[in-house]
Amino acid sequence: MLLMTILVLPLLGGTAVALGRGRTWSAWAAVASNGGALALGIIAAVRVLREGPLSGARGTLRADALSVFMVIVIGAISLLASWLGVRTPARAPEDGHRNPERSAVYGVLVQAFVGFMILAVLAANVGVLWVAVEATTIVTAFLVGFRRTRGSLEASWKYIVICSVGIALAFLGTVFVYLAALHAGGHSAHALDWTSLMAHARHFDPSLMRLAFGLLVLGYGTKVGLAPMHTWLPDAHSQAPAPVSALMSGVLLTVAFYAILRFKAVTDVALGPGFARTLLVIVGLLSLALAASLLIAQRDYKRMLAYSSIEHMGLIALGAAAGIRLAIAAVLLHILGHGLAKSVLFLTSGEILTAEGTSRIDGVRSLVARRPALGGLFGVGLVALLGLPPFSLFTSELVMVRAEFEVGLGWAAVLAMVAMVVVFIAVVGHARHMLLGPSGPPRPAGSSGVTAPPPRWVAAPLIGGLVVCGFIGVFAWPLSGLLAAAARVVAT
Amino acid sequence: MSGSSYFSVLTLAAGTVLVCAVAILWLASIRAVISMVAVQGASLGLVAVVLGVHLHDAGLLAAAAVVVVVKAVVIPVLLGRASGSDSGSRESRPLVNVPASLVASAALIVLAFVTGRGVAHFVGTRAGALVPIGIATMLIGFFVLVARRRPTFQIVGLLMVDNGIALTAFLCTAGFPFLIELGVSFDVLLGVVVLMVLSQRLRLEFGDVDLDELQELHD
Amino acid sequence: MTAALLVATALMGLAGTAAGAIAPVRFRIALSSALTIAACALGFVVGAEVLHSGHAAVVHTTTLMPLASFSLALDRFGALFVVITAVVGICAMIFRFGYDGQGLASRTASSILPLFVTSLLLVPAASNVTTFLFLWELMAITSLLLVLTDHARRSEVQVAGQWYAVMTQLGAAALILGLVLLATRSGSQSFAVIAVRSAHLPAWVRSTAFVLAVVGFGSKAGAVPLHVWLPRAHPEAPGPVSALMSAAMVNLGVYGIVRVGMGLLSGGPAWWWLLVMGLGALSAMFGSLHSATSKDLKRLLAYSTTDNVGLMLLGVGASGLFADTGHRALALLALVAALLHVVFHAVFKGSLFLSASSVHQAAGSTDLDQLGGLLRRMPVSGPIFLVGGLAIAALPPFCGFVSEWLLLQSMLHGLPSGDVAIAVAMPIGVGVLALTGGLTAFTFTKAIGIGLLGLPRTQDAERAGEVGRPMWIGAGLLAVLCLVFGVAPFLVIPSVVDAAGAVPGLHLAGALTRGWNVALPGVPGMLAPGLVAIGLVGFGGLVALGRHLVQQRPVRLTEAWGCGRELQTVRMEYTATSFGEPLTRVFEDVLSPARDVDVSHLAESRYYTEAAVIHTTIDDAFERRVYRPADRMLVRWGAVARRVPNGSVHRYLAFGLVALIVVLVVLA
Amino acid sequence: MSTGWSITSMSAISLLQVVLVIVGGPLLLGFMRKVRCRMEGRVGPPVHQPLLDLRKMAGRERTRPEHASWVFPLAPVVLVATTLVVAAVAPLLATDPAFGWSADLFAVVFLLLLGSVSLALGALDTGTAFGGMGASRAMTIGALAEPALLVAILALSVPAHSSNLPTIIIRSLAHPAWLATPERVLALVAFVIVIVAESGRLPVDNPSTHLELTMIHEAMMLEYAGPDLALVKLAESMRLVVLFTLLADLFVPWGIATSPGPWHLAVALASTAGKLVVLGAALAVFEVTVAKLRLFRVPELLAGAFVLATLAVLSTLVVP
Repeated sequence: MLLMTILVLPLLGGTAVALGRGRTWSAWAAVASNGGALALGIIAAVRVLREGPLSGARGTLRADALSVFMVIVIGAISLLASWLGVRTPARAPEDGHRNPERSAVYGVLVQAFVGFMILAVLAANVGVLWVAVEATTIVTAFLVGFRRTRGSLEASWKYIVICSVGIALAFLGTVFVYLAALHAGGHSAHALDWTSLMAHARHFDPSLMRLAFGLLVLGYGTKVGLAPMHTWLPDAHSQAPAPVSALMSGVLLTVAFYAILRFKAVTDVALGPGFARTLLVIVGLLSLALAASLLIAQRDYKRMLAYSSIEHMGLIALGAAAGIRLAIAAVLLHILGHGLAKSVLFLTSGEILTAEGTSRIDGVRSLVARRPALGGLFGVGLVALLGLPPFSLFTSELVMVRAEFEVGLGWAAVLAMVAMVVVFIAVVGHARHMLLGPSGPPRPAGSSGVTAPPPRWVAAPLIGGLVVCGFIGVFAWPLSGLLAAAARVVAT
Repeated sequence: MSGSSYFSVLTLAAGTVLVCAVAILWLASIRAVISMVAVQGASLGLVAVVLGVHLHDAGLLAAAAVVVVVKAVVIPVLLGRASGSDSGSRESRPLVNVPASLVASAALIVLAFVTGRGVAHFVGTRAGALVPIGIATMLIGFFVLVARRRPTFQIVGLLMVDNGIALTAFLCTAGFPFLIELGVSFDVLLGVVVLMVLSQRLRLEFGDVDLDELQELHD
Repeated sequence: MTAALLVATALMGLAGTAAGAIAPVRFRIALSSALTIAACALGFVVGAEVLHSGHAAVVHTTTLMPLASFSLALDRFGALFVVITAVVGICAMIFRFGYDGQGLASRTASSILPLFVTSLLLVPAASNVTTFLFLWELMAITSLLLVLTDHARRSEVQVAGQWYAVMTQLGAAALILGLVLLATRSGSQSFAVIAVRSAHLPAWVRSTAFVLAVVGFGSKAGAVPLHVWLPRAHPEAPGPVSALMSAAMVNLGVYGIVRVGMGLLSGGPAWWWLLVMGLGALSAMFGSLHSATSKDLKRLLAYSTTDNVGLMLLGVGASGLFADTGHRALALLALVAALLHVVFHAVFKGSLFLSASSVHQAAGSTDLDQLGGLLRRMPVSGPIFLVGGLAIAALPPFCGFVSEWLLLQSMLHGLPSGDVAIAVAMPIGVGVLALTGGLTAFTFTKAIGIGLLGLPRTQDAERAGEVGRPMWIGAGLLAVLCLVFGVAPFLVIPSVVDAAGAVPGLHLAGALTRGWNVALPGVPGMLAPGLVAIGLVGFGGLVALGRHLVQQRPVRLTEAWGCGRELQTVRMEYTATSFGEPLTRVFEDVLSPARDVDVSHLAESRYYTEAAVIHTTIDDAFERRVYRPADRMLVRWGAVARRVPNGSVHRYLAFGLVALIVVLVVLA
Repeated sequence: MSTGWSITSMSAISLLQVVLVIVGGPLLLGFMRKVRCRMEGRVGPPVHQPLLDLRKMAGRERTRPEHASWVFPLAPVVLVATTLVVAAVAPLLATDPAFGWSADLFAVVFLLLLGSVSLALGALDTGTAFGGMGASRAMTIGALAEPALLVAILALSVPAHSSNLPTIIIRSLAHPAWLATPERVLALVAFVIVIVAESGRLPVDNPSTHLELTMIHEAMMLEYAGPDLALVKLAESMRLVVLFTLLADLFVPWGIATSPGPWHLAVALASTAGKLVVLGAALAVFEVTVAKLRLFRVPELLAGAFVLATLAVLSTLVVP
């Protein structure tokens, strides 16, 4: 019941938006619904910790610690994103005035997006998981192309084509898993449930599982944004409206990674940890190297953020490769921290874009002096993103490195560290040009006259997000129990 | 029906899927390609029907129905309507020309059969022996995505990938539980619809485009 | 008791941060500074108590640091550094009451400064890997933000900030890898456990960890060749911050090397310590040379920080070497010398940086060629700088003299030990010490003579006046300490000996002080700084008296004679550049200065020059030879990488197809 | 090691040494000038001429450039004071002047350095070009001389296991063989070079030049007049005496009083005077025969000294 409610709430918000023809109150209703999802997620977490996994909708929904953790992540970030999204449709360049049905469409799509993500993490069945993830692709395709500019259309085309192919490969992988499950004597109806997969995984055919997991990593990896199928990511993230970028970068990627985590657990049981580890280390390092090299000469700050997402996904992949509980806990903490920081950054960059009228790095100068609020938020967000204390990414990265050393992946950790230093150098270089410098006259060219600082209700959630990110980086008690439990789900 | 005839029909249907794939690679005119897609969808449905009859699996028959409706009727019609406006538009100068594409497809088929053998052997059934055909179709579809410029062709390529995987799924596991099957087909449908809408918009925005004119976004 | 105080210190610092963030503008600086001073005072009490009693202050909690634990354990060795930081912090904060230049008054700065000080105070107390790295990085980021406070007005600040960020991150990466390697191999995060188990680790692990630690801490300490950020960042930081960085933060680099090398790893093979000594010697030479030839006051001070860090590392390296060859007493002696130099460096470099920024505020520049004649115009800050300069030049009766003497003694007495490594290392060490000593004397003769004496070279310098009371009090306290410690080193040496004694396996036969004097136990070697001071004052008084008696007529103020030159103008004065010129010529090969002469001719005939200007610029060899090429390589690589994703969806899909084929071929 | 020395005798010795240095300095200069003149075939002024000069200057008026600060008048005082402190505690005549135990070679070096720095500051305080020039050159030479000096000291201290002056002297009295050891010889040469450089004699600096552009030490005292000038000049000569005496006592310690009693002191006084005469004559002769080096050749000389000193240290380690 609880799970059902969690699942339905965002959709209710969506219907509210639809009914309200996208008027402001309906947008706020959507925000409230996401907030509710977050709250219920926390409640669910408490219950899971107390009485073990919940299930709902006659067994099609199932929530263990890992799922509820992901629900919390989704809830938190969708809250942020929809909050800032309240005024986004009006920001669409081609119609400055508020356009009711478009904002309605926008709101509905966003809520559907959130709903499908929640479905993905609550699904008891890998088939349903797949359907949900593919659905997110379709929903977001419109959102990416929402601004109807040439760039956004191009981006959404690439996005949907590449992701559909990737997801298709994931489907093939799922097929093979199913095949293996059937042969291991699973009952066809429930053979694809996580529980039964984990139960029978011991008897799965190794060679088939190897192929299947390879395809799954490749397929879901596409949505995660792992090399070599990451190519859609920078375009989509840079073209989508800020809240959508925030949602995609902050949660969508990690929801897809959630699938990989689950399947990794199955594979580990079937093949032992070695195989999945090798695969994840390869893609992880590949993504890291790629992100690092492409950040050096980056010229667009939204793409910069996108590539940093690729970098962090690479880190997460490495962490998952380590695979021990400590590592998984760190991975999850990193998922949350990165989600918060990255969504705040994307939302801020959206504000910057509307204020400055360009997303080029060399088009934005001395932001801290000219727009203290935006500049400050962007700067602090970058600090968080680069893994500096007190933000949680520091702790999670440190712990991941520890775990990698403990399972003998020290060499990978070293390579990752090198890549991270390169990323740091690159990002600091870009940030310096954007943020620092004298406050000249606000440039009339391009800047759409918005020199006023963002209203409080806009800044508040962003600051809140960063504060939370810092809080969980310092204080252990709110999360440690949940993290441990969630890690126990997928780590032996 | 008797085992042998069941198997020959199955083989025939599966073979048709692959042949359609190769044909699509060969053809240039969009209309012809769309009809090929329809045929492919139909024969995919046929595979499902045959398997369903053979295994007395109602769910599978239902799935077959869904497949036929979606892939042999709805999508081709939509495609036809979508590309109706730019009638007679052709893949005039593909990135990889036709002969090379055919050679490539041959190579891909060989690859599929080499790599699919393991799975086929694992499945064990006679239907399972046909799994490589599915993989081959998927690969060729992928190749179409890489090698063809027109938006419609990419949609078709995507469909082929899907069909190939669906074929594999039918042959390996006699499909998924019906609900999931439904969801999958629905997703495919939606995906195609979205793509078509997008291609419409592309045409509206900048007229008749080849996809590799879309290179505005890069670092 | 001490634990509670330690917590109180942290909380007080955080309160300062909060005050800086939310207090109304009128009280902001006062309130945050006051709270920070309180934090420092508490820190001082904790440190002093620990130093005195020897009981570590331990705080441990698992509610702080997710997936790890937060634990502090302040032993005597760490306590010394806490005390140093506290003293410098107090003075810097007093100074700050009067100093709000360089954007230090902003809300951001006044909320971050307390946090920076707090992290400085806590780092030496951290007792597990996560806690240490957390505080360490906190220190790094806060200091970075503080360096950047003046970014809006000076573009140099941005450059400095970038250099600092990159170098400190390089160091942090090395540090993380090294410490994590140690922690995982010895199966625990806690320093105490690591210290116990590290002995059984394979040699390569120990050595790797140590080298990584040296890199990490070296970059923070500003040891050559990782120093490049220091001469940029320290000058650009606002006065109190640069003082804190140079007098407190840099020490922690030395702290770390000792903590890891002697504490966690409890000593190692000779080559480790030869490496440290090598770095030290290099830093000392390089730093002193550059400070001798640079013409900007704060840049000069920054380079001299590198120089002094070099001396500290020399001492530490020598100590490790002695310990490795079994000369425990000598090892302790060398370590004490090094730590004593840490203490004294903190004192005089603090006063120098603070008074330098007083000069900055008074005369509007730190370029020596823009200053001059300030001693008369700044009757308090001037002498403060003078004292600091004499102290850093190791001249009696000021404190630098004592620590350098001890360093020399430890090396001298190490020599006969007959060990080859020592036999080679020590004379070089003494040579380096001597050369840097001479160069430092040169440098600060220049800094004082050009900056404070003679005629003012600009209008601003002409109009300069004494700065506000808090500023010269803050700087003055440290200057007074320079003299006090120089005359009565027995006030500090015992505590320093205790602190060094906390390092396992080092012990000294007998005390290092006898009455007012510094006396080496066992060997005839004594220094009577008090006596020297008395002698100087006494004889000086007699001489002055004599001069007065033989010639009662009042001193006549005249136009300077200058061998009959017409009139005394500023343009005839020696500049910092010209003062350093002979030395620049001597070390031309090392410094490779760039000289460009531009001559403007008279309009009538180009055979007559109207004016000729010569610019001599000396840039950092390591920056030129190592870092810039590396940067260029990186950029080139980035440009190459950019071309791969060209935006074509087909290419992207091709990546996918290839990947798929690979997966099929490999896994099926 | 205060064996049988009473406080009174020790302080008496210190006093004697101070007087010796104050009076002996000018006389030594006068003597050297005399020798030079004789060698150049001139009669030359009487040996005590420098003393007369000092008295004359003492009577003159003190002047001060109007923009100079209190550093200017203070500098000569400090300069003299440092030298006097050394003179008082260093074992010049006897191994145990008052506080002899505190006479450390390194300390002596740093004390003398303080003197040079203060003079340089005084020169810079005048703000004249020549002041700056002199200070710059003097400090450059000082900076380069210091390593050679300290390493040479190290070479002497190693065999004695101490850098405490009386200890070194007593121990080298106990081991006459040290006189001839290679490190001693090498260190000796280094010492001589450094002393020549430090005390501004030829070939490093020409004390009797009147051409400002070649001046080093002279350039720094151009603005001083009257008693101040007297003090600077006096200090110059005192430093020379102190350095010479130390040199002599370190390398040829015989004659220095190791036990109390006027007799011993008389001997010490005589021997010290003898040594000074010899050294002074030698330096004078040397000065007559060489020409002044170009400023930028001086570093080569000092680098040579540094190398010699280092060799000395290394040989101390291989020989025993």
